Amino acid sequence: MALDKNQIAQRIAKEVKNGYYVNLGIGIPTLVANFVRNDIEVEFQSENGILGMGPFPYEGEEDPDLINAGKQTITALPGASFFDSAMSFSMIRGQHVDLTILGAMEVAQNGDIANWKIPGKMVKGMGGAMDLVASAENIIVAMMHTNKAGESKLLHQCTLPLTGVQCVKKIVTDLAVLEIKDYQFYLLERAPGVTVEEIKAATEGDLVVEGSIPEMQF
Amino acid sequence: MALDKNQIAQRIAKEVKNGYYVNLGIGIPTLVANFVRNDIEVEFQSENGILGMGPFPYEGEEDPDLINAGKQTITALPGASFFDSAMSFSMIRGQHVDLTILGAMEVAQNGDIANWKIPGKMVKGMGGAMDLVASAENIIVAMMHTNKAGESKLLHQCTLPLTGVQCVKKIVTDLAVLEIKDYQFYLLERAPGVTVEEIKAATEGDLVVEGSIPEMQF
Amino acid sequence: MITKTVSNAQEACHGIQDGMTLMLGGFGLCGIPENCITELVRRNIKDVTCISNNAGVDDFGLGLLLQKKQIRKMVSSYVGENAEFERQMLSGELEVELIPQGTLAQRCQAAQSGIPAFYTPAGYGTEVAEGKESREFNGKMHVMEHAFKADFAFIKAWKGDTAGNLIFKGTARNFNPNMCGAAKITVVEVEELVPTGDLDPNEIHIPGIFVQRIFQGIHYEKRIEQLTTRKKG
Amino acid sequence: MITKTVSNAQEACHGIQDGMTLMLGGFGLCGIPENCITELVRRNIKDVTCISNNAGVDDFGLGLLLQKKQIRKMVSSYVGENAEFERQMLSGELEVELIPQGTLAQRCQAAQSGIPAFYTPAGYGTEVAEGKESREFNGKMHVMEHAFKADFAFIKAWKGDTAGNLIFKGTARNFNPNMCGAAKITVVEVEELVPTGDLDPNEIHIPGIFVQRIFQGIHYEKRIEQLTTRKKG
Repeated sequence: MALDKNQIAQRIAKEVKNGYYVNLGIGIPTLVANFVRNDIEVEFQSENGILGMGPFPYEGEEDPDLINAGKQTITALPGASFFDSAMSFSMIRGQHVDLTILGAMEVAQNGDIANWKIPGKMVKGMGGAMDLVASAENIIVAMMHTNKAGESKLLHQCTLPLTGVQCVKKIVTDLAVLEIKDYQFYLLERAPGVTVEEIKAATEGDLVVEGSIPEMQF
Repeated sequence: MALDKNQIAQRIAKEVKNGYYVNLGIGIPTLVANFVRNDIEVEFQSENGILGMGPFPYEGEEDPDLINAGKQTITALPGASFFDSAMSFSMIRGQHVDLTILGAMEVAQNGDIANWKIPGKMVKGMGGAMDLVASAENIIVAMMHTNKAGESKLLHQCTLPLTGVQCVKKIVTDLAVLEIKDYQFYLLERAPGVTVEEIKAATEGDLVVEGSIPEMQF
Repeated sequence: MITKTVSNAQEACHGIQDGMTLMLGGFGLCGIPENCITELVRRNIKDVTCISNNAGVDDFGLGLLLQKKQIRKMVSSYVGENAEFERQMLSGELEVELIPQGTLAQRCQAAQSGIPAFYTPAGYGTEVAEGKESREFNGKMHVMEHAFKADFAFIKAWKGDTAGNLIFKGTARNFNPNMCGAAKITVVEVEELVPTGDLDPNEIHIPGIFVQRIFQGIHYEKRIEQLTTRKKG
Repeated sequence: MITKTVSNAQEACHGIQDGMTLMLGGFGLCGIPENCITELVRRNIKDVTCISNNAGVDDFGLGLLLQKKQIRKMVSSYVGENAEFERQMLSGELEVELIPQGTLAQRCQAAQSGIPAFYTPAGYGTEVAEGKESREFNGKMHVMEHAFKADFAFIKAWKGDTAGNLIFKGTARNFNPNMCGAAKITVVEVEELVPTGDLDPNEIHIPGIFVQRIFQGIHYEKRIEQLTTRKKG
């Protein structure tokens, strides 16, 4: 069975280690916060200017001056800090953020990523994604393995305008956990009940399958 | 009569206009604050991180965490602000400071200034002076017309390592007020009782004297 | 102290002209200069270039200027919440320069700081680096980016004093401090204008030297773009 | 929150080695990391390069390391208050790189921010620009300067919490915030270490993400370099 978005988030949460500062992109990445073990110390950074982001506020307690990068009302945990945009990107560009989790429209087997523009159709903009992928040493892409038309999003080469070059190292999709190494996708884990053949069929880029591939553990 | 240091400062104080943010160097420039008219609004910036610098503290009220760039204990006026060194030089490099007053060992008739090093003898460093002279649009040099050996400090060309190139526009010495224009020193005012001939004799660089030169007014 | 107060948005916008380049603080609708935007609409200033992280929503924030077609060009990092924006852009009525958010912030900061250019890895190898110099530092490619040049910066702060000292609140801070002093004239509207001396000098986010005009704003709507809450218990 | 506390200067300096490059906050003797300097003397770390605006005085601050000849090279903007320093420099025992103060601050800030290089007009046409690239922007010449690379940054803050969030006091702030996160390991000593949650998130000067180790300092002398006062009345 392919994972749902919450299960993708749950699997990614296992990659979040004690002491990590984490930047979560919009969409599936945002859900990761719900699944992080609460016996480890982790802080979430949102690039609009908060470190120590907490959960959504209780009804009626929302503050228009307190939002995340997705423009959602949030709360600040004890020990949080607010700062300006330049300082926020000092954290990101200066590699002080330990883990970046973001969505993608396409990932290529050389680590290229595209997620900000479909020429002639959609131009929302890159937001902070270009800064994040250019600087982060530890990037996990969270996405569905194929697009709505059923086409693979793991490609030999990106077809959409790039967000960053040769930067993605790890991908968690609804079907698999994959690593990018030596310009290839390495299959690390299968979603429970999903076969290697199914993953191969859904992957346009070169997929390396070494030995038996375990099912994901949650 | 040549001016004393306080009189030089007093004459320079007349150049401080309403609404000016002013950076004062160590030495004579520091004295300028004592002579600024109190019916105009002026704020003093010290590059170690204060805007709205006040007078020395009363005895017993000094705070080791509150000093100026000359490492003297000072006070903060109501409306003052503290900031870090990078922001301080944002003010300076970004040309937000309206007037810079500093001392010099030598000034050349092209506006070059030297004030930080005597090779083999003295190497205190440039502190913030190189940033100040490179960025300030309005620089006044406060200095004695000649050095202790009686040699002119207003030269065809600086002999000491430069602090900045072609940046000085105005000079107030114990003998005269001068402007630098078209690579020459223009004599604007004489110290009371000092003759044009005396100023000529004390000036190594090209000195332009047009018409009758008035005595300074205080 | 040097007094920076003006009476209202109308006075604060004195001198603004068609074709100028404007910076506007805010992230989404959070921390935007509501009073100044209203005044820009009222004046019907045309053909402006707006440097702002986002473009508001259809009927609020910079969306109000877009509706009236006052904007010639937007320089932003993300414009996803605005249908009219997307329509004008795709039809070619509106010129748009999309740049990475960190680069946007740093180009403001560089303008404030008198740094004409700097290098960042953001965007290298992508279309935002096209036509820009690139260069290797520490084994990694970087793009040269320039300080912005703007005529007016419109800033929203929480508290300010008559000398122009500013304190921001929460994530309404965002680009606002970086844009102060990054344009020829910096105009600030505040929720609370206090007498000089009321703010602790140690808690000031932006010293008054970066501000030319400050006024007490009125009628803040502070619209929430995405209301997300959880239930108690 | 992520806990950054260590017990004392000894623990905070773990891993420091001969030959390393150290950043030290402070302006004159104001805002210097007294406890860490004492520990560096005690450990007798040798051949270090110190990036610090000043070099202390003969018997306090970095002057203590100079006395014991622990410093191989100083990178500073002003060193005028230290006779032993001048002696070692003129005799060639000590290597000294004097750079403009604003450039020093910005090179720290650039390191914190992941900006490998930037342009400044400071020093153009002088000996500090020798061997450096220069370039014209807006009709004015500028010098290219690089981000510092350092192993440890030693920071003095006023208040800090266990998550590493920092607040500085008065002009003891100076270079300290710009050096946080500008070295591989940032060590902070504070006058008052408080529990996480005690500092207002809006008043924090430096968020904990830029800090690796924080401890409660002891026995602050806070020596005044130039006591200047006026009489009452």
